[in-house]
Amino acid sequence: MTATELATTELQRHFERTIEHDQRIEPRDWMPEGYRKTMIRQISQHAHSEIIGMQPEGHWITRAPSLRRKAILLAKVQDEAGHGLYLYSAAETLGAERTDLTDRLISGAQKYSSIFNYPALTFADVGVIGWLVDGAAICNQVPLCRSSYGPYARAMIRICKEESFHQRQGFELLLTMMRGTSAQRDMVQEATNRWWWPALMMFGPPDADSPNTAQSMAWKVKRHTNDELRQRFVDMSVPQADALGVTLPDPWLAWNAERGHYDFGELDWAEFKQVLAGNGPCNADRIAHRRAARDNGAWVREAAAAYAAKHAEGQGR
Amino acid sequence: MTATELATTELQRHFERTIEHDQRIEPRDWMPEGYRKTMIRQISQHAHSEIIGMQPEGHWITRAPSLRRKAILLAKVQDEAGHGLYLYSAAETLGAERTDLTDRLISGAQKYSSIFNYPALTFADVGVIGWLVDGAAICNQVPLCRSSYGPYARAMIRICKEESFHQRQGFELLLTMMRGTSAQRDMVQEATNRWWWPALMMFGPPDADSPNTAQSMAWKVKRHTNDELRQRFVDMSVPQADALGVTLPDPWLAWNAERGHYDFGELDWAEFKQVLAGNGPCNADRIAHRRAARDNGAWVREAAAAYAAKHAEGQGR
Amino acid sequence: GGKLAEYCLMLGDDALIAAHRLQEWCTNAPELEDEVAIANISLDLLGQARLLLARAGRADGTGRSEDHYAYFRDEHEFRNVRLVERPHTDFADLAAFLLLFGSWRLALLGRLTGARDPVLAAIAGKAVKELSYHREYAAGWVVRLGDGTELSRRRMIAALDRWWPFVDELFHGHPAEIQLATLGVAVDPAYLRGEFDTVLASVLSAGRLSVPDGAPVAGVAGRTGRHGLHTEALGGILTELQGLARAHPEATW
Amino acid sequence: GGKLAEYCLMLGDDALIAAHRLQEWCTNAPELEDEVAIANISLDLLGQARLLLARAGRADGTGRSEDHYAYFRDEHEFRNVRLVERPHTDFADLAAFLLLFGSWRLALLGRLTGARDPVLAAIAGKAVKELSYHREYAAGWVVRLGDGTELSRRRMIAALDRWWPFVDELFHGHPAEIQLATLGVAVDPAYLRGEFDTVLASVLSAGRLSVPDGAPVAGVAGRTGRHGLHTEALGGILTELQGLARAHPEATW
Repeated sequence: MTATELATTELQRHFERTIEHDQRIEPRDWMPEGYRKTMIRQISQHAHSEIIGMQPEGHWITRAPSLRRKAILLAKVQDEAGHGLYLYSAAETLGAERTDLTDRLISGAQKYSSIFNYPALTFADVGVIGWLVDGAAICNQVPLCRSSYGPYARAMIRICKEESFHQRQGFELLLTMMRGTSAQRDMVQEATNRWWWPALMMFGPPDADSPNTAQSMAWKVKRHTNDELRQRFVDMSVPQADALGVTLPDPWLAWNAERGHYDFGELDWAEFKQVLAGNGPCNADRIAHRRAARDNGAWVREAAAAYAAKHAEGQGR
Repeated sequence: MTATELATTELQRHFERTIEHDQRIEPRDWMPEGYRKTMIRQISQHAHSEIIGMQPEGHWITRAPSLRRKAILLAKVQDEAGHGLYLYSAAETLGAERTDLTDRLISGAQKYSSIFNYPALTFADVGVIGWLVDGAAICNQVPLCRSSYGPYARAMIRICKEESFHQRQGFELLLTMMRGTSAQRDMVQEATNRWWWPALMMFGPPDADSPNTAQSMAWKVKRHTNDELRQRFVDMSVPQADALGVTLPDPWLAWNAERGHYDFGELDWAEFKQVLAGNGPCNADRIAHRRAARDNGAWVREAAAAYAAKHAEGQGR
Repeated sequence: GGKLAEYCLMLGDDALIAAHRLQEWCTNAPELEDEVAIANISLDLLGQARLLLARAGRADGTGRSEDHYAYFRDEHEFRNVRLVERPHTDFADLAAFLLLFGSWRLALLGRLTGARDPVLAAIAGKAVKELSYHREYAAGWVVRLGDGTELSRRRMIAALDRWWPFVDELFHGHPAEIQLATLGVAVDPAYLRGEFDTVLASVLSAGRLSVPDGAPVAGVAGRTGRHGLHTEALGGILTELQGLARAHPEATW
Repeated sequence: GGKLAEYCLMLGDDALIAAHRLQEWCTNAPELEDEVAIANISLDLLGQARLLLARAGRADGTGRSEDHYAYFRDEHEFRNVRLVERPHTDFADLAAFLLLFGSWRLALLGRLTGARDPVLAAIAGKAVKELSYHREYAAGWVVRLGDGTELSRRRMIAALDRWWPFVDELFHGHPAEIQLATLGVAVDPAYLRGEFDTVLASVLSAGRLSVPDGAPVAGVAGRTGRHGLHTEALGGILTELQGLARAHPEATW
């Protein structure tokens, strides 16, 4: 064993102990390359999800049917941009660069949450996205507040707090709509029908098809399996649907007293794979929109850089 | 006198005789440069007016409140494009080129009817444009069917026929709206208030300030003075307004039995000059829109030319 | 009955929404000749839509008007294929759209001229002449842009790639269509694919272009345009199309 | 009374429509930081609009809600200056707009903090802090784009030229405004020109830009935005803003 190898082994042992004692890895700490890569991927895909997730709701801001709802929605979409910002910053602590991550998003090299490849077709979708999509995101994310990577764990604490707020706002919109006209109730039911199954898919493939779960759990960057989280979400959502007065579109949904959980039907994994492969209802639109924003903004970013360079050199004027 | 001068005098005499006998000047005929220039200006400005005139109505096509009205409006705007086509062709018989004329329109070197620098703000405007603007255009144009320049006179015959049809359709829309809800009636009255004075301005400055009229009348490219035509239009419109049940926004409007005409108030010539100078409510928008269409279409026209050239040479494939 | 009405709405909505997208070209075409041609095509499609929507109101016994269907249905009640609602990014997009849509609709309505509903057959008979012209106009531009300049060629290829994922849906009949087809009232669009592919291959090869190979875009739980499941683009169209009419529900125009 | 309500609508509509144009930037900004900043500015203006429209409903004694005014008035009942309804062509347009609008509104609301209506004075007091930030954000970009690259400089100059014809209108008070100003309730905007010009000159010179010199755009028979006479752009905004609310007049959201 060479001296370098010895040092690495020492560092590796320290890294493992930190994880074991539920302490946090910080940017200055040594970490295995696999861990670094996994964290960059996880954090940047989360950041991309926040940014792409602005689109389905964002295009309802100008059409929101009351000024109060308009303000709520605008603030929510702004929060998502803010989440994207923290998360890209967290990824930068691992040596990644925001522009590079954006390019990977646009080229398809990195993914974002499959849910945002579904269209938001009515204003009820804004409520259902808050209720089900943010709800599922919270189920996924609350455990990440204890992620072994410090900057990510801290970002998640703030993000989860804001997501809960968004989820309550979404639910409250739906409650109001369900107490409104019959057209509004129909709209809520129709949106629920569309989003229910894609929301369940947000937890990823069944555990049997999720090869990276074991390593991620060992590193404590993931704390529960996909199926565990999915079950938790179903159990949480059924009484909420009852409270709203909407029917979840699953004939198999039923309380199983033995398991102490709700049973539910099989997901359409073929559709899930289609969406992951880039052929979901909105994949191409989401990426094209993000690409257009990047390209249309290039001259602005170049101008800002040119100005900064000029004035740093004491030139200009 | 040289031989050439002699020949020119002979040609000049023949030209004058043709005009005098109310016969038509044809593209192959000799004509004085001043006449050619005047005709190119008159015809191309008329063509520009048709093309720019598509804009205020055109942006209501996608918003028309019934499919029948949508079809009528679309057909009308299509007719205007067709009128633009004939008129540019007539100008081309005088040696002008369409692309060059379009460039002059966009650079501001050539004008179009000042009326199209006013905004079309409600669907009632579509009706009022048909009734008043097409009505005024017809007053101006019917005499041009006897223009001394043959191709223009023939184009005008076809155009006037279609314009009359448009005018009746506009009036019919207004009649329907006046028999509808009170909101519709208010819309018609409000649109009438906005368009009445600008329509009167379509006949140009008062005769006293219209220096080119004498020469144009001598050449029989203009048959009545601005004020004559304006009076004719007022006399025609007052009973139509009564039939509709709208009030024309002029407290001075009154029948003058002595003159056998309606008296009417003073036009706001300061506003007219503003609009002519390019500072009307929509001048910049109209030109910017036309410029964008030209620029955005450049690559298409280039492709068509490249394809034609390639296949003329027997190349390609 | 109800199924026939449903079918008329499908074909009518295709025409209505396609016509709307063409109307957006008004005052924006590259040449006056195209201005006139595009308006003409839009007028043809609008005319087809009006006949078909009116026929729906008679077929379902409600006597509802063409305007009722166009202006007072909500988005999920529209039955058009998603292809027609997609925005046109540039003139290459327009040409590609018209070629794909026109070839498909011509094949479809061509077969409908022999349908058992005489009204539908008559509407189709009239439409076939119109659609032949639309397809011809589109093919001319697809070829010229494909074999024009480097830039036009690049844009033409990009346009075909953008539309392609929405083509597959054109050939998947809705259960109502397929059931009516077995009765000789409708056409099962699956049978149109051969004719469509032949026409397309010939036009594209004239423009030195290849048939795109992108995967079809998925629906939501298997639902697509014919089931009332649309893209976000339709909402924008309906806001514009219906806004004024809905603001004055008591008005006559 | 009625005049105060009218005045609240003027200031409220300015904010409402300006906020709408900023909302169009959502998901389209050049950087995430700008995404956040623009949403923030839009939220501030939307907040100002809500307070002002609600105040109008109390001042005229009708008790009408903010939503009544925003969603159920027709175009000619909107009293905003035409500047706020113009579309933003590019990011330079946005920066120029925010600088012009923010500087003017800050000068206006700065004086309104001393107005005799305590509600209006309180709204102004809150808004002044917000508007200072808007102006600062805009000035930063106007300077950077003006003194950035050749391209950004060209676009910044073009943007200023596009907005300039609509600036004059900001300083021509409507009779209702001027009358209220003599009572100490409103501000006669004619008095704001000095402050506006000073701020503008200083920002533009920092960006090596000149004050544009284009002529003001005319109204119709002397009527402009404050009189309910708008550009064609407002119709598009209202179609989008009001469409859903008007389609469901009985709904609560």
